[in-house]
Amino acid sequence: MEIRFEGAAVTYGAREALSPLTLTLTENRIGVIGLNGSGKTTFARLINGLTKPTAGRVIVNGRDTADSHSALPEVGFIFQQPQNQIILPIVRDDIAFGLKGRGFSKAEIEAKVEAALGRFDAAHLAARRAHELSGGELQIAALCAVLVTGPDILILDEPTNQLDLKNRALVQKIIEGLPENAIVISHDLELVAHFGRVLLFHEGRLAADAPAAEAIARYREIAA
Amino acid sequence: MEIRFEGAAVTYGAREALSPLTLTLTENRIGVIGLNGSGKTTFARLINGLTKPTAGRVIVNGRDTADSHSALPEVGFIFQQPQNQIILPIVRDDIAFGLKGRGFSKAEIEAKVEAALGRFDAAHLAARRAHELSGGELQIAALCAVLVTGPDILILDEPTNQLDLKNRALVQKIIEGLPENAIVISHDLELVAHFGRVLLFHEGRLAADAPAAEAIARYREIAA
Amino acid sequence: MQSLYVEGTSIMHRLPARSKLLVLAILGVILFTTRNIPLLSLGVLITGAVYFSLGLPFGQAIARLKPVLLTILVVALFSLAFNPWHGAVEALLRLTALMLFAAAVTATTTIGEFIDEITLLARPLERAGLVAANDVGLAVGLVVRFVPEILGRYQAIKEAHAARGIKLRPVTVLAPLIILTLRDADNIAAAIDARGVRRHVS
Amino acid sequence: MMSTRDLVLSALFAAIIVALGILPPITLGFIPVPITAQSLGVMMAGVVLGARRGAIAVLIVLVLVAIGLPVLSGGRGGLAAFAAPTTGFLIGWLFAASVTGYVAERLVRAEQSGLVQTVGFFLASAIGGIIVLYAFGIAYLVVAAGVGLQQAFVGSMAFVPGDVIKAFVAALAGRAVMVGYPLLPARA
Ligand SMILES: Nc1ncnc2c1ncn2[C@@H]1O[C@H](COP(=O)(O)OP(=O)(O)OP(=O)(O)O)[C@@H](O)[C@H]1O
Ligand SMILES: Nc1ncnc2c1ncn2[C@@H]1O[C@H](COP(=O)(O)OP(=O)(O)OP(=O)(O)O)[C@@H](O)[C@H]1O
Ligand SMILES: O=C(O)CCCC[C@@H]1SC[C@@H]2NC(=O)N[C@@H]21
Ligand SMILES: [Mg+2]
Ligand SMILES: [Mg+2]
Repeated sequence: MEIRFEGAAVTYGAREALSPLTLTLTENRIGVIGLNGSGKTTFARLINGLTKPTAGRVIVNGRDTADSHSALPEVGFIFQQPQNQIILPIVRDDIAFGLKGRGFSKAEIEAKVEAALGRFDAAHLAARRAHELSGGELQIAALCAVLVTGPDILILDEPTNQLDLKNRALVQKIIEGLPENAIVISHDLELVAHFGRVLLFHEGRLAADAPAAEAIARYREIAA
Repeated sequence: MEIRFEGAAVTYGAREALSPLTLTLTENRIGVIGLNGSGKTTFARLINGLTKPTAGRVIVNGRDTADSHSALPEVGFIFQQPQNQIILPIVRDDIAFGLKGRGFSKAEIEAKVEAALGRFDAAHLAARRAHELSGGELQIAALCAVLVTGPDILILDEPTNQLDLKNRALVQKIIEGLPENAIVISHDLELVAHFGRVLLFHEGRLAADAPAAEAIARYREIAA
Repeated sequence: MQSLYVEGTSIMHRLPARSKLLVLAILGVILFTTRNIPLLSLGVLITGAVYFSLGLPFGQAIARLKPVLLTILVVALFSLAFNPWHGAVEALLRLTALMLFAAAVTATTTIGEFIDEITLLARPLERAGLVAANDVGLAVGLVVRFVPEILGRYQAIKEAHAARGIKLRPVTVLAPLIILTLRDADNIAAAIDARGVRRHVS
Repeated sequence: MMSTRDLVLSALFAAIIVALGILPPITLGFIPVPITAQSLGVMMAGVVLGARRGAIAVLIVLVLVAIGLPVLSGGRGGLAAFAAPTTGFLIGWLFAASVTGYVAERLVRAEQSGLVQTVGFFLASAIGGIIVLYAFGIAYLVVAAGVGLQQAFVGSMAFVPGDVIKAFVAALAGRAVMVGYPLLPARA
């Protein structure tokens, strides 16, 4: 993967959510940290094209995100509130939904859904109602629904929210095992503590771009 | 305060959310920890009478919670999702709302609202729209709305969810400073790490009732 | 919807909500019982003067009225097509005056005040054993509070479609929207009970 | 007395009906009543909440209209809405939600197949949201607004295609909610 920010910025009315940013991301694991409202989610949305920059450009694998009307298919996104991301009521149907209209046969779709759930030993979730799942199960369902479409890059916005120690560990293990490129946004600093590259945002600006230990130390200073 | 569980249990259909529990709580600070779905929220809802035990009794300050149709006025509750707890759009109106119909004059209500906000140096929030508040501000607004009615016991269900380091520290400081009795449910173990008494739930049963260090150690074993 | 209130200190702002609602109701009756065009024109002039003196920037004041004005125009045009011309003029003036005053009332009354008035108005119904007056106020407050929330949720669901490359269709938007709303309702109901807002009722 | 949960359910569904008013009304030249997405919300209230809570949801919307809040499509509201050519339809919403809910409660059961449930919800929406609703709307146009019976009836037929689509959408949404959040068994 190659993500290039070329002076990309986002302003909402008079408020600058993200100041002009220039950087290139190629690492397989990237962490993003910062205070509430510092611009983390805005940054992530620029990468998959959900938000278009109001100045500058964002180039993902050679393509300008502004050229596409919708979000980029090669970037999967797990939202800060995964319950908002589930569209169909039953887990299996929801995972299959992203594959509809792409020329797959019914059998192919079923096989892909099964494979996606299988990656996380989660076949037992297939027939469950999405809204009854526990927090950890919900994260897994959301992950399957995104991974089944075969994205190159995965963005996870606070994936351990509301999870207990056990589910947290599970999600952490899953993230570590993903062959896909992953960008992880989190207030849960342990989750990114081993990453070679962590971006710290502060008031819409990049305040650190460094190995985890350094970025986290800087974050603690800011938060103090 | 004195909260007595006398063989209190909760079953939903065939599923036992809380197995018969007998214990007495009198400490000023009590922590509650455990895996997702272990029964923490169910336990808390028994205390303020939102959920009635399907067996046994829960006695709060000498009164059986089953004797009252609704929740107990002396127990305030900050929910896991505080945005759902704010009922009116403007913070000031929302705080005043809990006082309506209790025979206070308009001036008395205004004074009480101001005093509640004043406790947290949050007078500037009075005229703000609730849905525009940051996570930390939202917690404060929810706290004011509950404290204004003068509860004896305060229950906080995961109060540091989604908060950054700074807001987390703020909420922690606020909890520490509360003169009210407080029962704190949290996956964020640091929040209860100094409490003299921490309850650990596991699969609907009390798995530990001990000083924080011991209960947390036991929790880590269970989660491993 | 909640953005309709504008802070200010005009006479309308200082008037109690009750008087404003009362005038609005009386105005509605007068406007619909008269067919006198000069009188109706006077009504438009007065209500227009009230509305445009609230301290709202002119552009914004007009922008708020636009959708309603369009509907009124169409109603008048329809009336013109099938009735004598003065019927159309009457309809136009009548609806415009009412709209102007209603807009002035909503712009100067907070939701809290509305709820208090509604609760009071519902008292007789309560005495008749029909509803709890506080519930009426509470219901009104809940709607006003949650309309923006629902629109925000629609936005989130739309984005979830985009992020997964799925086409928006009414059912795939409405079903999750309703399910999430129902689930919130359970939490909100618990929060209301816990705060004792309906304690005196049950 | 109504449970807090039912009160909140009705209020939040009222909010959904109001939110549907964001879609602009389409006004036809030959009948002084607009096409609006809000009547879809009325059908869904009946299908999802049942007769009683569905009707209360609509009642809450009508209260909001009455106190002058701009909750009808195109930002309209106020007592004027109760003295307009559309008033019959507006009042009819109450009975539409109630009848839709009543029929849905009779026709649809949890153990039925998806197709049967969907058809049941469709029939409920069509009976409540079209037949009953139009009866109120047309009667008022004729009696109170002085529109000729034939003109009112023929004019109203312009709504039929849109309203059949709405009934279909309401049926699919109702079925999806039944699968994902079965509320009907818990009807109060
Ligand atoms: N659609 C929008 N309109 C206006 N302002 C917005 C919008 N989206 C975000 N903002 C503002 O932009 C800033 C950055 O928001 P962003 O969501 O990127 O923060 P964040 O770092 O993800 O915060 P958190 O940790 O709370 O999730 C905030 O001040 C926010 O209020
Ligand atoms: N209304 C209900 N109907 C059926 N089951 C329920 C209900 N409420 C809770 N449960 C079940 O009871 C068990 C305990 O739930 P509870 O909410 O108390 O867990 P918790 O410890 O608070 O979990 P978390 O950490 O995820 O908040 C869970 O298995 C849950 O699914
Ligand atoms: O907004 C209003 O003032 C009420 C409009 C009522 C419109 C009726 S509802 C049934 C029929 N189908 C439509 O699309 N419009 C009419
Ligand atoms: Mg964010
Ligand atoms: Mg819980």
